[in-house]
Amino acid sequence: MNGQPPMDQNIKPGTFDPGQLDVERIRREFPILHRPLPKGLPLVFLDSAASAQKPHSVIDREREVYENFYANAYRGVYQFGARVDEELEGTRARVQQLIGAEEPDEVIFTSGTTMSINLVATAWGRRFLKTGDEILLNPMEHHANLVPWQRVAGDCGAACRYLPLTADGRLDLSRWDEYFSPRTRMVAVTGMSNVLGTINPIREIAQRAHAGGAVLLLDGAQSIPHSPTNVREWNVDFLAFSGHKIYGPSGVGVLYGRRDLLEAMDPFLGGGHMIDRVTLEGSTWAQPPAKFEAGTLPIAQAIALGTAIDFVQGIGFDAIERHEQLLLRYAHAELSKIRGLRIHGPSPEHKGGIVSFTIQDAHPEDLAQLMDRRGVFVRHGHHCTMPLHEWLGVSATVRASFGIYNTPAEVDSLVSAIQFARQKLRLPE
Amino acid sequence: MNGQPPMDQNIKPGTFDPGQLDVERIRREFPILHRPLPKGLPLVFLDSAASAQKPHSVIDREREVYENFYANAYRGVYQFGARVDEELEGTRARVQQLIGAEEPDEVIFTSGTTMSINLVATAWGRRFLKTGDEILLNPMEHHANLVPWQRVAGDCGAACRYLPLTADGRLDLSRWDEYFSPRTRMVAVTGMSNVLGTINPIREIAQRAHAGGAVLLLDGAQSIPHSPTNVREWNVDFLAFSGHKIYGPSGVGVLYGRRDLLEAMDPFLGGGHMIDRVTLEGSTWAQPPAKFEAGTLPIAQAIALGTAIDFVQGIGFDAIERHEQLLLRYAHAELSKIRGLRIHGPSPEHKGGIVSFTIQDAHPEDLAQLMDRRGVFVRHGHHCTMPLHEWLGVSATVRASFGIYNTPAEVDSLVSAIQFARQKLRLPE
Amino acid sequence: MSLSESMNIEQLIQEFEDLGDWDDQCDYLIDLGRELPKLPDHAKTEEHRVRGCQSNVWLVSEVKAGSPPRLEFIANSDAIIVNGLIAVVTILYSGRTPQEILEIDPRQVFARLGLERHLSSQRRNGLFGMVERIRHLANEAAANSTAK
Amino acid sequence: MSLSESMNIEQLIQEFEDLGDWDDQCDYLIDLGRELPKLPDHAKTEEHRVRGCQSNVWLVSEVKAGSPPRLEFIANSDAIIVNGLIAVVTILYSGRTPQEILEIDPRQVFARLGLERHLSSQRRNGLFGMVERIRHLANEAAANSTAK
Ligand SMILES: Cc1ncc(COP(=O)(O)O)c(C=O)c1O
Ligand SMILES: Cc1ncc(COP(=O)(O)O)c(C=O)c1O
Repeated sequence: MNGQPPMDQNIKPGTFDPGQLDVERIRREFPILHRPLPKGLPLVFLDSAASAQKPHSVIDREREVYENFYANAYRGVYQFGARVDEELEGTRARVQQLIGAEEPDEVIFTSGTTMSINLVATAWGRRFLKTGDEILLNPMEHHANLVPWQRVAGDCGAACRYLPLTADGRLDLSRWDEYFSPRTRMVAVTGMSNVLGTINPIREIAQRAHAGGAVLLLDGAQSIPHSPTNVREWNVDFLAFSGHKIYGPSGVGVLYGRRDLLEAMDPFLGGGHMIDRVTLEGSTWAQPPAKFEAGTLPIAQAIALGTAIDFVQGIGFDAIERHEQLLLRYAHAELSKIRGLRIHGPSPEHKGGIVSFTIQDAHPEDLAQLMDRRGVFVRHGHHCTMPLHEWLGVSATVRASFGIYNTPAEVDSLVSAIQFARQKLRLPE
Repeated sequence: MNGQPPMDQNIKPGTFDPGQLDVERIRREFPILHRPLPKGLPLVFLDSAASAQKPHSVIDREREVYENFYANAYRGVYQFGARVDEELEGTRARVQQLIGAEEPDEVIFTSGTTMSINLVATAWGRRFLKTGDEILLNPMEHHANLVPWQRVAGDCGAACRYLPLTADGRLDLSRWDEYFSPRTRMVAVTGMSNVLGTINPIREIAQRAHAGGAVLLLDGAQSIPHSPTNVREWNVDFLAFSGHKIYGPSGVGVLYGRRDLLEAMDPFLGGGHMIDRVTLEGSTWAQPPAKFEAGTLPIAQAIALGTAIDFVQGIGFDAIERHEQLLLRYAHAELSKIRGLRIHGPSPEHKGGIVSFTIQDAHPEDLAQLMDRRGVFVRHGHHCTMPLHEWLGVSATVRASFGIYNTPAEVDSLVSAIQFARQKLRLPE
Repeated sequence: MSLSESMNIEQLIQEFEDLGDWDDQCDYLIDLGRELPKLPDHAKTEEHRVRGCQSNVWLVSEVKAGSPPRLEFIANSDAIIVNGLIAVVTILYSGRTPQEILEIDPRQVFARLGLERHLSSQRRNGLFGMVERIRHLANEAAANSTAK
Repeated sequence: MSLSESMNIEQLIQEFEDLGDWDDQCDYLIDLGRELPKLPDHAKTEEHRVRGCQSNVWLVSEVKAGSPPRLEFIANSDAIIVNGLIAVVTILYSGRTPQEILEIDPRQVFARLGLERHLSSQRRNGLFGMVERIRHLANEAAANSTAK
């Protein structure tokens, strides 16, 4: 992200340098981008932060599982059963490699980031949090990384504390010592804000957390699809992310946990596969990852997640970051010219490809709905970050977020859709 | 299930009456059934109780979502967002109709039966179970309907009690009064045993449970795909089932809960969409179903579950039950002729399409592995029912289970694969 | 007199039919929304907030004495298109007796307007949240007037 | 002397190669399994149970004094094909010194036998569970012999 050459604020699509990434070739991989909307409008999809579209390799992969070797996992010796096990272990190994984990068995399949964080908050939290302990959070976190901690804190007599943000929407690490106490047991932080786009310095936060004896959970939902992650180098203890945001299927997510922590924790869901022995009197648990994978996995989805990882790594994070940064900078430059428009969050060098904004005298819901009429799909609302919006002083924002398939021309469409909405809402020229 | 004409024990495929169900037409809907195995062996899939195969309408539906209108759910006003919401509500309505619920908002999407039961055990159990309270279970339950109750009982000081089975593997309701006490708050029971095939009289159990002031949870994982269910007529309070066993995608399941119970319970997972307001001090919850649907749903899978329900209802439970009963009876008749083979569980009139067996001096794992060499896919092991196997006095069984696509000829293949395995294991002729 | 006060629901349905296209209908909703009578800020309380809407909606009613009494509704949102939908709802319900209000099948009206095709299920939940509140107020008014 | 006692691992690999086909290899595993020396029932204790196997596997070792000492392994499962795999493992490890045992790369051997293509990952976990136990016992034996 750093070391980027300073950008010409007036850069135009024609002169736009797409870096090493051939965006037209990438777009051809995504069937949905080629379906015209009613009235022949082209689709301008700018909501990848909510959920990304899927390349055909991922779509085909799920189909291939169902058509060629589907069976339940970890249960049968027959050929399809063995094949499914194999493929699932293949995804586990790909995730391990993607995040730099020590072993594949530290990779747990879940239904998504929300489930992964709830798993840790419950199965680690209820086991290890005591009255008076503290959890360090901050106001930019997604509800998925706030509510589970508030609830487990309430159950255990622990307290949530919130590291403040700087005026431009970054974590204010200069105030760390005021908020991190000897009773802080857990620091849970997002890799990238889903509203401000802010990229947090995880390596440094992990170091601070560990120096004080706390455990670090990284909410990687937004950061994983857009930049490299290395849990070992960064010393991340838990990492949660969702398949559907990294161009994989809906219905599957991941929890990474350091082996010793996974072994020490309680299980979360009880059921099949997570047990060692069950009797009518009680039960003992399997080793991780099985211990946390009760019940039938999202089989076809977990296998196709491996394909999504291959797809992303085939492009390479260097090219992805460069491309998305260029889009972001171009969007910042162009949106800044729009009257009454305010971008929330830091300047592009501290951000990933997310631009959240408000326009004076225009309600975000009206803006999003009117932009939809121009085929520009953006999200509005609190984006599951009510405390952040409280902090921003607005009840809702409009968010445009970029993925590997977006183009500078789509930034132009974004701008003209905003102008269209402003005009429909009779805002001054 | 009752009122079936008595079957000729010597019925042969040629003379087999397929009832109203055109099995060859149904088989054409399942692409996987037409892939030959290595050496050109046809696939004989007899593990639908673990997970069923998918008709192409279901496979195509997931693809259609990804290719035509994919977006995150309940979040965007833009066209795809609205379409996804619509489709999800469409599935909710289909589930409502399938199970006879009062309103679609009593239908909650989960990742599967295991998740659904854990949700109730935790979110209902922790709220309402007190020291000394009792949960009535029985030894035929799947681990998914045992372990969560044992764990919440441990947390709340409640106790699990187990209604005994009759010698042939049915619930012994004559002993109900010994096990159901004034402190029994929950009766959790499977609609159909995943090992014995036993179909339990849910209507009667619900009546007994309610007469004593307890709540009834039905584990419908096995029963839902094979016979009609009506939560209102039967007075079922909670119902859990999985999409993947009813010919739907992996990664999605359902929890039905009576509205007043859902409203009174705590939420389970915390995160996006399940909240009303979140502040740094604490949070309030949304109404059901949102209250229990934290985080991104298995979007494409939940939509395609609706297609699976259409598929099953298009065939009709009358035809399905009749077909599967005929297969079951034929299998019972033919397997009974095999030397040393013992079928565990009651006679066919009390069962769904599941035959679990052991063969004297043959280990189930060897049997399953050898049968695999003949292209016959059956499961072996404890099938996530260790206490039941304890009760049966065997550590493992071989299970053949039938779905709508199985044929009498496949029963013959099952028999000859068993004979092949017996011969390889040098068992006496 | 604003657009919505001078119109009845049949005229509105006719207007929507004439417009035909969702884009034009949506523009028209914006016009209706812009002209919606404003609620004073002090009325925008938690008590008057309607549940189930994505944007904030507040709704108050006034009972015009008479026998039977008639109800008037004023509601506001911060979003203009939602205000347009509120105008539709008040055109449908304002100035009617409790009995009349309870007899209306709003689903049928929204269907004739073609709205359900263009509103997300969330939006429709919001609309029905408003309808529910209105029916509740009508029930109350009916009970009060018979109690007297 | 049973099949597995009269054979070394290179001969076994040759045999598997000659058989070629998984069906025949599997039949051969059954033969090996049937001839596997039996563990007495009293040795089938929780302490000797190997984790990670689907069926029960018990494994005991015997240290043949000498310098360096050599280890013999006897293991049994209730399933015959697993017993065949146990025979493969004992052919590979029995009668060796701790040093030799620790130097073996079992993955490579199983690959040469073509086993990983035909065993589910669960089965392979079971195999590696056995290997792990054997390496643990070899480490123990090595420590004991230097301690003396
Ligand atoms: C009776 C019963 N209950 C619960 C389950 C668990 O279902 P799932 O693995 O889909 O969560 C199963 C499936 O194995 C089952 O057969
Ligand atoms: C930062 C962050 N955390 C957590 C989540 C929750 O992810 P999911 O909805 O896939 O569980 C999201 C996605 O909305 C997010 O942006």
